[in-house]
Amino acid sequence: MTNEELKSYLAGRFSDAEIVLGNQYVEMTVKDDMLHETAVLLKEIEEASFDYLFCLTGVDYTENMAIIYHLESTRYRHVMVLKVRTKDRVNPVIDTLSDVWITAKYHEREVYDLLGVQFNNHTDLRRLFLEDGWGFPLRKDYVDEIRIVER
Amino acid sequence: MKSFIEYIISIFKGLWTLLIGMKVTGKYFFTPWKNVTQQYPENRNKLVMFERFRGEVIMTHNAGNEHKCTGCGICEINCPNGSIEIISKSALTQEGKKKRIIDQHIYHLGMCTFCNLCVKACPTGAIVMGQNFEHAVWDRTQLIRVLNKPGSKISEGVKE
Amino acid sequence: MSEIREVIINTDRLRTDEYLVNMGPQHPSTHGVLRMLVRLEGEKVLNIQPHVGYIHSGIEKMCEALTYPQIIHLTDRMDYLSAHMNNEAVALCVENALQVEVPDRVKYIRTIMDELSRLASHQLWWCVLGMDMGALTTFFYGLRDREMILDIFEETCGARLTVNYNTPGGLMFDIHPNFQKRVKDFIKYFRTKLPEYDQLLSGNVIFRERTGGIGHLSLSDAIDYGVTGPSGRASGFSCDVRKHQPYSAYPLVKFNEIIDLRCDTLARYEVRIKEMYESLSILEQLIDNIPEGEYAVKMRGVLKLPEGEFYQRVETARGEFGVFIISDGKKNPYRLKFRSPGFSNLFALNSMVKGHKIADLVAIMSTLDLVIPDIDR
Amino acid sequence: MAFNFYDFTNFTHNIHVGLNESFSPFAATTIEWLIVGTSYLLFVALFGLLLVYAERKVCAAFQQRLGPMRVGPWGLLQTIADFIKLLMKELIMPRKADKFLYNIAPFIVIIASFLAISVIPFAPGLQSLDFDIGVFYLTAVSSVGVIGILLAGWSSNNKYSLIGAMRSGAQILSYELSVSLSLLTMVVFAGSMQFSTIVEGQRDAWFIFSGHIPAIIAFIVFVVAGTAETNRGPFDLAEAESELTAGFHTEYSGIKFAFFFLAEYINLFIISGVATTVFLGGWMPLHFGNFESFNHVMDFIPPVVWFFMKVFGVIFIIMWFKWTFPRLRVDQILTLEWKYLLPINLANILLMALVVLTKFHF
Repeated sequence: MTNEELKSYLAGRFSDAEIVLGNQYVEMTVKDDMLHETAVLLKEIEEASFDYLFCLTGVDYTENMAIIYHLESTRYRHVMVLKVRTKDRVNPVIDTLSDVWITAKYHEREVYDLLGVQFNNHTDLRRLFLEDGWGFPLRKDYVDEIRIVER
Repeated sequence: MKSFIEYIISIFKGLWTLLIGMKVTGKYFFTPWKNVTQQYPENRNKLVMFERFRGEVIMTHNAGNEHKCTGCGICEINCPNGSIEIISKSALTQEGKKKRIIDQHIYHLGMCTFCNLCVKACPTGAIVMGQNFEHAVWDRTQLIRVLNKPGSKISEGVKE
Repeated sequence: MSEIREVIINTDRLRTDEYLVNMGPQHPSTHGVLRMLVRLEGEKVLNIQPHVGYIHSGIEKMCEALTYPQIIHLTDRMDYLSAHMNNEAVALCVENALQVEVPDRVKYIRTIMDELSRLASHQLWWCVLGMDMGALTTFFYGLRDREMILDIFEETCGARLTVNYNTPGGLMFDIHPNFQKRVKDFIKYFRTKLPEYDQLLSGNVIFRERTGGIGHLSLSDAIDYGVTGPSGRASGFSCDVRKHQPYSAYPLVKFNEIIDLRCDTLARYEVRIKEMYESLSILEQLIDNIPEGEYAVKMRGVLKLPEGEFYQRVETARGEFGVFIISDGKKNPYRLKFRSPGFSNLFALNSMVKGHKIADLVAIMSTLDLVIPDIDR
Repeated sequence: MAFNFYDFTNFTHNIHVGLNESFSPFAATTIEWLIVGTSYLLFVALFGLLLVYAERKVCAAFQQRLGPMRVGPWGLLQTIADFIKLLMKELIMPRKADKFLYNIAPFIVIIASFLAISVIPFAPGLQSLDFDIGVFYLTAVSSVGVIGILLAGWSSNNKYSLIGAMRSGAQILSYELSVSLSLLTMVVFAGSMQFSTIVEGQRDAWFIFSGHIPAIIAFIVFVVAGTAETNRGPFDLAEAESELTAGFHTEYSGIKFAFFFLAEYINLFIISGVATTVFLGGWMPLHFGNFESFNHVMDFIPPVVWFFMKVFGVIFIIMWFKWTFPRLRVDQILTLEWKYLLPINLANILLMALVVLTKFHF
């Protein structure tokens, strides 16, 4: 499907999601409690079959956290972006998608490590790169006077 | 019986592939004049680096101990690692006007990643990349270098 | 120790005849500082847990304070064997965001450089694989051939590994006058050396016995784990970004996407060997046809990306590399994410090694072709 | 005292007689022991150093490198420098290692090698032990070394060492069989287990030529199994450095490590020496049937030189293996032994017996 077709298809299928056509890909924003359900559908539905999660990004938008999933269908080769925002910023919690795409398990560990987003039902939520008690360096209010030298 | 024949054939096939592998290494063993390694410190005199090789940042000085650096600080802004520091001073021009000129162009070799961004950004072409790559020193302080030579001044005709 | 205890307590308990071995951080076959907690029963691997982060450098955090040309020079240091492709990813992303069309000459040179570094990377992979398998001589043959490519890089880009050759809008320098001749010499030379690789390792009965049928990664697992690059294609996962979302001069060249359906270590090996032939053919198609023109578009001194999100995928030697820039209109990105191929590939390892021997673990890890800074970032 | 490069029998006999004339028989025997022991020690140390140097240069040539070039002309003193370095290094012992076993292991390995080296005839009259069961003795003592390796792996308190030692145990115990059986094939042919008789039997033609097909098969099997028994080449599972860092000697440093290192090279020499003695005519010169003039020229080369030329030939082939092939996996190494080498060997003995019975040999 082309981006326009995909957009109209998704709009018909997920009525309460917010769907826009971004710079490159169709971007769909869902509520955080709808995330898991939507992800399962996106993977399972025949016409969509987004079976390949190639990028999972966590972003700190000062008022809340966003998780951005880049999905591709290996069958139809269409790409979409799934976005979700957490309710809280200081203690962000969101459902895990590691049972939908296994690779999300490790990307979510990375997001947890660097941004401190808690993932519900994640089987192995430990820090990936940093030590326990380090802080969350990708948060915008992270300060580290010893290691970060401002210019 | 069939499997027995296959067994025998597999032995000979396996041996054959091993012999082919030995042929390759054997070929190189018996042609030792084709060796590819170089003996580095011994071949130092003959060693020519490519002219674009990025070994260190240097400032070119002409015979009259003049350089082209105006001390504008663009290289300092462009450096991703903060390895360049420009210390400028004010001096009087011939017309008696006050003007900022370079005092010290400090270059921290230990922080430099040789990315070429400063050289590319330099508007007057004052700094270039040098080919020297033997940077080992005894003390970390020796890695901090002042690029403009003592007593040097900006050459005439460099556009500010 | 705490982690060992954790494994014993949290996951299923160690049985009497099982034991844990730490492979790494300093281990000859992990190619860097990767640590794997391996659960063994005799020689049999039951389970592995990769532990990464020993050389986490916080590149994504650093990028938030750097301008776009400066970010490019940092990407050299992630997957240092695919430095050109990493550079290109950021450069393309910035160009797309600014809607700059680069001249054809730049596209051609970028593609040539990509393929050269893919060849160099695969050569290093080949010799390191041989060394992991115990055939130490392959190491020197691979490095010998790689040296020619590094010389080409050094002459044109000024560095051998951390090249920093791409800039937003073009290239750092024009190609060196000797470039085309050297590349042609290399193609001619390497065409005679590739059959030797086959004779020395691919055909060897010991090698085939050790790799065939080992480390099975099914197609659905490959997609699920996001295993891309040659490792994914050896599982039948058609994931070549050069084919599916072509960039630079890739739409103009003819090449095959090598796909193997055997899913094992031997398949991953052969896919890479065949990719070297494909890379050579791409180089042959491009090297004589580099169009004349500018080597860079004149860009503004301070690059500011428009507000928005930009994603760029490229195919590096290890798989799909992605750059995701979220810009808020300033000269440095609000958030920058690198999707590195090694990260996804590494975590598929556990599903591949179960039930195999220690020696197989080393071989499988080698054919995944991991570069640790790429994983740790 | 006549000194003759072609036959040391008179030389050694004269020493023996001279010592017995000047001292009591007991003292004379003791002095003889000391002389023989010292000369073996010296030989082993120097030959070990030479082999390490040769291995480096040979491997460098296979890999299109130069090898050691810095210490001395053409790097000749490199191994001596390394040896001095190893002597001066600190001996480190893991905290929970089994002290006694840990310390004794390198000695067991090296003593086993010394025991085995004593039956090899270097030249006429230059052989310290000439049993009538020489081959039997050799196969017996050469398998003692594995005990040292097992002890080293066990006592180091390191899992890598233990895995390496266990691999080595499984490997050497199986390959012992092939080594013995292939030697046995030649014993059937030679009709003797005494090394001097075996060598003497090859005066006209080396066994590998006179025994034709079964002898060649036995030779190949012997070289393969021998490589495996020395833990070398494609069979270096016990110290597979890409899997087990350094295998059973991971925790050894300094001179104890040097012992393992030296033992490996002595074993290499023993395997090549036995292959030379049993298959390639020992110190016998190369003779071709009736080419009298050719045979005469060959006779002119001293037997010691012949012996070492052949030994270096076999060593070179074993090194060639090592620097070409990838390592086998532990189950494949056992498959190779039990499913390939052993059946081949058994069939080969039958074939050899047939050849001997029908006198279908040269």
